[in-house]
Amino acid sequence: MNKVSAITPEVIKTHGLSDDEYKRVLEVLGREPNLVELGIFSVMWSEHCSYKSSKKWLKTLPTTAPWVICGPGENAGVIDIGEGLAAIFKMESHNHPSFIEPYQGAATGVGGILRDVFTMGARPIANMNALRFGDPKHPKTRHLVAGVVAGIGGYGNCVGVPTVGGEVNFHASYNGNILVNAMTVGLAQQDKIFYSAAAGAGNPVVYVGSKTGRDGIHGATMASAEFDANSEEKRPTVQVGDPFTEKLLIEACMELMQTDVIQSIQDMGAAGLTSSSFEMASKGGMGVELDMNAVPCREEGMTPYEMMLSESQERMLIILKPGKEDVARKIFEKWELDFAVIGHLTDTGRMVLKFNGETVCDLPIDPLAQASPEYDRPWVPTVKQAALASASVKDVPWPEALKTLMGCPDIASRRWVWEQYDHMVMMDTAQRPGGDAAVVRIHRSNRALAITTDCTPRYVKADPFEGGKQAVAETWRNLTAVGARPLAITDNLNFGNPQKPEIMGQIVEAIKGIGEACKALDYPVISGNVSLYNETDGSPILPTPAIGGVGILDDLDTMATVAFKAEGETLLLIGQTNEKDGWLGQSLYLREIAGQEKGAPPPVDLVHERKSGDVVRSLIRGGKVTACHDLADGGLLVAVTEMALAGNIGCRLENLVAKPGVLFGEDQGRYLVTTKDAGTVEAAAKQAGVSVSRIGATTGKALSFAGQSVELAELRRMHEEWFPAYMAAPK
Amino acid sequence: MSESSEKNVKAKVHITLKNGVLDPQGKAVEHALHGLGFGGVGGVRQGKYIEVDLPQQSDKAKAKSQVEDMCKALLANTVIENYSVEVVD
Amino acid sequence: MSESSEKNVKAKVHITLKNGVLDPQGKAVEHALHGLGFGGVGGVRQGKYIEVDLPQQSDKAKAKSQVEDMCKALLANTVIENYSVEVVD
Amino acid sequence: MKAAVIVFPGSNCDRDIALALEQSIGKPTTMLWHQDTNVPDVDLIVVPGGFSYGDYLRCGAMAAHSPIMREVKRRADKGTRVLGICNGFQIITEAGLLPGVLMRNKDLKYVCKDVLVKVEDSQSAFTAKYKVGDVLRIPIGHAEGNYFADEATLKELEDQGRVAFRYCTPTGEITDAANPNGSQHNIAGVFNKARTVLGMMPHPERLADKHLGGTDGRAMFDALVETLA
Ligand SMILES: Nc1ncnc2c1ncn2[C@@H]1O[C@H](COP(=O)(O)OP(=O)(O)O)[C@@H](O)[C@H]1O
Ligand SMILES: [Mg+2]
Repeated sequence: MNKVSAITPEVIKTHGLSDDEYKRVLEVLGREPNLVELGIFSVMWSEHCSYKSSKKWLKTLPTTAPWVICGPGENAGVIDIGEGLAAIFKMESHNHPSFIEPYQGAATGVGGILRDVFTMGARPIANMNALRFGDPKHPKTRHLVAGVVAGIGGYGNCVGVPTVGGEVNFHASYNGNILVNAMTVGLAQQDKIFYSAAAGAGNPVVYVGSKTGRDGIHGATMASAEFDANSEEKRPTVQVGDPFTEKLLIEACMELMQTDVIQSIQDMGAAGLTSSSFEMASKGGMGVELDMNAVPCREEGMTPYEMMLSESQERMLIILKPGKEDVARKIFEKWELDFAVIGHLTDTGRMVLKFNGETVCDLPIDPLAQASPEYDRPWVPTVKQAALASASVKDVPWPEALKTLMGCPDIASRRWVWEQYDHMVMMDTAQRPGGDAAVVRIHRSNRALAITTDCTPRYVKADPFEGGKQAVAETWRNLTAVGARPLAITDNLNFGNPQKPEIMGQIVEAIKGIGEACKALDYPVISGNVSLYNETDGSPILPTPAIGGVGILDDLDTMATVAFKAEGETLLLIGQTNEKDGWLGQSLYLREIAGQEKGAPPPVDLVHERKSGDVVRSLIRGGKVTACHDLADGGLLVAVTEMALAGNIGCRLENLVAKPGVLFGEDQGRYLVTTKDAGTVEAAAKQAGVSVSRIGATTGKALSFAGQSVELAELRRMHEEWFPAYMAAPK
Repeated sequence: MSESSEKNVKAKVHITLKNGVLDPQGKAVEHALHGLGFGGVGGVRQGKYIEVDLPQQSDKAKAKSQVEDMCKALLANTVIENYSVEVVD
Repeated sequence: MSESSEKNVKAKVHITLKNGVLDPQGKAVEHALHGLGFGGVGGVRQGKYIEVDLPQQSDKAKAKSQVEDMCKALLANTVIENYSVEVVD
Repeated sequence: MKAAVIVFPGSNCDRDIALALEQSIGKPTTMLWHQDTNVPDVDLIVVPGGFSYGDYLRCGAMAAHSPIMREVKRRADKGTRVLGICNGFQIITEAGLLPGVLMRNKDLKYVCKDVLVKVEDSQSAFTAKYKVGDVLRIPIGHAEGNYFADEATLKELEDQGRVAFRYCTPTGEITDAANPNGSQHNIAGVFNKARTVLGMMPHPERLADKHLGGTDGRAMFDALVETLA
């Protein structure tokens, strides 16, 4: 290789390889690597690409069901949704880049997850985003919220894919490490799904999209000898998204996929050309030879090292069937995108890179992949907290508590967020943000996909196992609440440093909880992403396994929404409330009203969960209920208020004990429904063995209970005011 | 703005992308110029130009440092952008 | 771009809003600067700054008129914007 | 009625408007790639919403200077109806088919939501099925919808009754609070002199289907079909 690229211990360290790992490099190669090779090892063996800390546990997740066409391992997961169609989806994090540059970090996060989905042949039909920010009072928070939301909108709006939902939480643990998780759902013909395993020695390897620049190159490059001179010019730069190019790339790929020229295809994600070429070859048991002089570059003087490690956006790698270069080239030229044949597949099982006539890299692919580290990191279980006696919790008059909760940062309306997202483009958004799940119609049909993302990190912190279960169950519940049949999930596991046994314990137990819920609900994991080392100054984020759930509505006309529809209907609570006095441990009431974060989180009884959900879904499908909402943060009164505000119709509540645990407790597996036919609802629930009670009737423009009442207008003001007022305050 | 007022100190701020940072706008403009028949165009970079009036400030050095503070705080995104400030009367 | 190449003629283009034309961005920036405690700001106007490389052109006068044509054709909306072109090597 | 929808690189409401037209016309609409030079003989040309050329430089500027827009202008001069929605409105003002310009929203943010607009004219092929004073609920989705024109132009528009729609309250009042983007005179859409060209920021195609939560936009397409049949 060229120049002075001595592999000193310093260089090895800055590439993030441990001594043990470097020893393994030497074993695999039988010699010292050069800098290009070292870069490739460091990327392929990074946590991000190798899942070395989490692999052992991820393997335990249930990933199959009769409707799963492709589970984890590909760019995204694929499920059968009937009528020859498949839904393809995945969620992915862009946490660190979004903290450094919130607009571009979030924007490129959206771009990346879109590519993961359309690379498999799916037209993206919906985007979601699960966001976690620090304490609203932290000086950086406002700027980060503004930037991230603008970035997600800026990218998603421009590419013309509706952003239909998500979640936003605030907590001091994210002060120095926000979470930006983006999810894309796409739609494909089952007989036109594309995979990434390369096949066919001699087949051309094609690069399409944007040119390669020095974007996001491994920070390690800074320290290496080669880059000392001119370091101002070569400083690793933030990735900037170009949604316009992405839109063209989507259209060009969709057009290419209609022809029969693609053997395999993969986007260039993190560690761009390295991971895409390496993974494609590795999956197919092939070798690959690339001519680095053919790589389209945006800047002069780029080295093979930089080309291989660049994270420039909006690029894809395609293996074409033999002789199909011209067909493909024509399409990319029409869309004014770069197109270059940069090499071919070989049957040597090696990755060979040539530059200026020299071989600058020659690595055995399989041994490198086989030797990729996998750790069984030590872990300790989280010390569980005792259940909190609800009777011990401060009791304040319900109207006061309700108003406070409706306006608190974790419950206040997210309108300020979603109004910056085009959530209507493509004209299939049947349920917009603000409900339990987004509902996106399958184009030109009367069926629809329901989509949601959920996680309650404070529960996971208190009890990772129950919290993991809860995150899955809540998505299942939200899909059910619109009338959909939940099908599968994607997970985005955001945690701190896995080398700490307590953190590793959170990971292990949360994965176990997720797995248990998936099994019980017949709701497999089909894709996911792991983001570790989310810490600042040694203090970790709340463990945040964000779950994205997708379900199907077979008849859009039966879709349920949260809004009260008319006065004079009966309000029923379906599902079990802790018989003593409701579950306040780890509730928002406890945090916001009593100023405490403690106790065990509400347990999820998965058998009950399934029963209550199945009843609710069948009532919705049978047209027996007029509105439906699951109970989540803030419990019963918050859920009632959300239904009332959405329909601008009030409610008189009765048959409830006036205790905070009953009114604001967060017992799981519960729904509120309105109906004209309470008898039928009660009979169905009873038959299924699910508790049900009439708790009120819709009426007027206020919420009234136990001799007190609050006007909807006031609740609305509390609910709508917080976000815009917060964001408008001086930076 | 700047029309009237004596002693009006004004800052001219240029905000440009740092070297190596992708400039999708510039790229698209370059492309469009080619499409319109301007063949000789080699590259286009798009930045911002901001004029800030400082009617109460007559000390140019102070004005400059004040506007540089504004750049850091708001006008420029210093992760990807450079700024330069020039003060005129 | 612009990094290497001898004889590289470059045009610097300033595009500013005409007098009397609403400038929502400038106004919002002004507002935000006040919010940040930059009290002395009298007015802010936001425009564009575009650099165009003309590697094949060494005649500065020709370059200038060419870039002025680009402004008229695309870079500026002359209903609301003014432009000025300066050519440097 | 025969209609064509122009597709620029970055257009993203082209499929949407085509579908809305198809619902009213009963058959598919012709899609024209921006480089097509042969514009077929049609009664209506739609310049759709989206982010042509990424909204880079100025929204609509690059699309407005593409060759097909010369042909669109020629057709418009001959009386072919032209409808520009959202980015399409920006494109046809940049191309000079309509006066004024769409500036950045007054609060600088992109905004997607339903707004109410008051119908100011029912004499055109676009608005024939509405009554003056009707209040319609139609979505917007833009960051640059702040209509600006100089005083003389505004006066001319008002004097000639060329404002098609104005942002309003539920009872039809024209107030600042009802104005989502800072547009002068709350203007949401304007006609050319002959009322054969309409540019508007709201998306009538987005509420023309009961499953999407409303149908107030549908009458525009029905009116075009009836008038231009
Ligand atoms: N970042 C976001 N982007 C878009 N929509 C969001 C976002 N955050 C929250 N929402 C929407 O706000 C509504 C309420 O969110 P949430 O309180 O998390 O609902 P739930 O408790 O039913 O899961 C949902 O419809 C959700 O999709
Ligand atoms: Mg919910």
